[in-house]
Amino acid sequence: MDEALALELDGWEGPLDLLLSLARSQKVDLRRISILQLVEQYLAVIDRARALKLEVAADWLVMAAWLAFLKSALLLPREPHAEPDPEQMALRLQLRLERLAAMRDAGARLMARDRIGRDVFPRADPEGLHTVRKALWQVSYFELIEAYGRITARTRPVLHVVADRRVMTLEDAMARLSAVIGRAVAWSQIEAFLPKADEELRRSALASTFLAALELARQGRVELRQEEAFAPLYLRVAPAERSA
Amino acid sequence: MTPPDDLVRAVEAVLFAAAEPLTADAIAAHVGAGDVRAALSRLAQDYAGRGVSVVRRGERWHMQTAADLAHLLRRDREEPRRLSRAGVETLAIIAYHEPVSRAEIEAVRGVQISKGTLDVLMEAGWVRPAGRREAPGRPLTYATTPAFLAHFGLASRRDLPGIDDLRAAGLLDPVDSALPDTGVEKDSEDA
Amino acid sequence: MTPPDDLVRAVEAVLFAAAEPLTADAIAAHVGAGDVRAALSRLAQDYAGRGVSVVRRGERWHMQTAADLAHLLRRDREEPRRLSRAGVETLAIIAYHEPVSRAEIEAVRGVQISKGTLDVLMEAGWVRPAGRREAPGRPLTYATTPAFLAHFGLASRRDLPGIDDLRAAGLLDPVDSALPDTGVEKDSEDA
Repeated sequence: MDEALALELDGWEGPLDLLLSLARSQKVDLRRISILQLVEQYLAVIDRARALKLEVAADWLVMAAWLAFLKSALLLPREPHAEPDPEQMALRLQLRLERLAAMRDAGARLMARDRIGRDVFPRADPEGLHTVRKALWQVSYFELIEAYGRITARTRPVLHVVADRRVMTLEDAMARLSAVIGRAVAWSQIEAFLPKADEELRRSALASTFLAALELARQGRVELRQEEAFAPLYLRVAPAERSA
Repeated sequence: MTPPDDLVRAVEAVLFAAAEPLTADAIAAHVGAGDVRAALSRLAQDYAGRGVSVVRRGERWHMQTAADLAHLLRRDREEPRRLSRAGVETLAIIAYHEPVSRAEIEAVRGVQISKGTLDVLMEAGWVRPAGRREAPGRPLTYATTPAFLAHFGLASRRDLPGIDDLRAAGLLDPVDSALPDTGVEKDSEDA
Repeated sequence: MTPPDDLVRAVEAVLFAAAEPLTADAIAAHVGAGDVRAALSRLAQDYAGRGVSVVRRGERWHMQTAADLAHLLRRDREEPRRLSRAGVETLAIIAYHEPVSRAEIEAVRGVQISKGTLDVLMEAGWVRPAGRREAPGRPLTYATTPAFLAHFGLASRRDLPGIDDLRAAGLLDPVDSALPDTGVEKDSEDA
């Protein structure tokens, strides 16, 4: 067996695995194993492996060194405050072996249970259960008619009908401004030149009169003044016109 | 259940685990010596009236769900979902203009509709195909269903508010007040 | 068999047809109102001693053939893939310690887990990642699944073989916590 161990270090799942096997070969409860004997056996295995010039991976050697240290610590006369305490190191190794052994046994017992597909069998071809998801569509009556209003508003041909309103034409404004401007020697606001008391016509009259004022200014017949954008617009007759 | 004997139990397990109906001989190959046919008859009796039955089809036997319980294996689950904006608009157009073709719906909406939109409305049970129009391409038309009226609490489509009602309710806001009240009922057909 | 009532029949049919173990709630979703748990208990009794059994695994129930009939059914079937020794040990460590980190598994086994070991267990559906531990490095932990319980015929993790004894003996605790506190816990062997 020892020869096989030496030749098949790779067959062991690491030093702890080998140690557990060696411990079990002592055929005693793991709590009563002889740690010294265990250390001797492990070191012997490693020595043989090296004698056979096998590659021995680092973790095996680390464990060997640690065990060699443990062995000497256990054999030497106890120092009162040795750090680490060799007895505790040995206990630690024993606890680890116990835990690994416990899980190894548990795994074996688990595998021995009645397992589906090996010992017990489900139906080979069950019908299966199906859940058919059905959407319960929700929309309110208001949303429906609101949508129709929205479409109608969006897509109907929009027809802009301008009501038939009285307007002052540019020609009328030119004639009117030309007639009254001669009297405007002082600066006067443009509003002073609009026809009075006709609110309906006022916006149209203002627009036309403004354009007429621009045209007369271009002809050099009036002067325009404005302090800033949107400030009141003033006009007066041009000096040349005044003398005429 | 009365405890069955070993042969009956064995036949039961073999039938249960089988991938397909088995002949008595195939069962016997598993369970060994014994009167498999008698065991099958006993099993069929044992399962009579249960949720599972042991049935014979020709020379083969199998276990299956009791026929009257098949509906339990399928379960419908309703999940409330809001109709998309495209869905609501399409539904409204169909309701106001039915019967109406897809091209006409798109002309009214001013946007294309995806195939899924009409499918959803039909799945909801609110819209149905309403025959083909005798026009080039013979387009399929759509109309609403009685379920549509029921869902919205309408006695008939005439109960849908007219354009004037919508306007009065402020639902037509952006439209110029001088717009003559014509057109909608016709322009879809012209599209 | 005694004829079962409608609910028992319905639960029986659903369990029979199901492709995987079902919770009582999932069964209730199919069979509707009623005491599904009572019906399941009744079914488990009905099937006791038959070739098929109704079993509970964790919160889930399913039907399977009786364990003592395995020899009749095993022929012409492929055995489930054999787990490696590392796989078996790793599965046991996870099941008995869950949730457990990879470093903790390695501490018990004394070797690193090779890459494929956890993958195989997860692929089998027996192990799943179970969140991160709030500890330095926030290691991922692993735990078993309902499919693990079902596969190994366990009603719950409390049924894991010998788990009470192992716990009582302290064998599920880390080595450090089993040592008298001397302040030399961090030996090289744990690195």
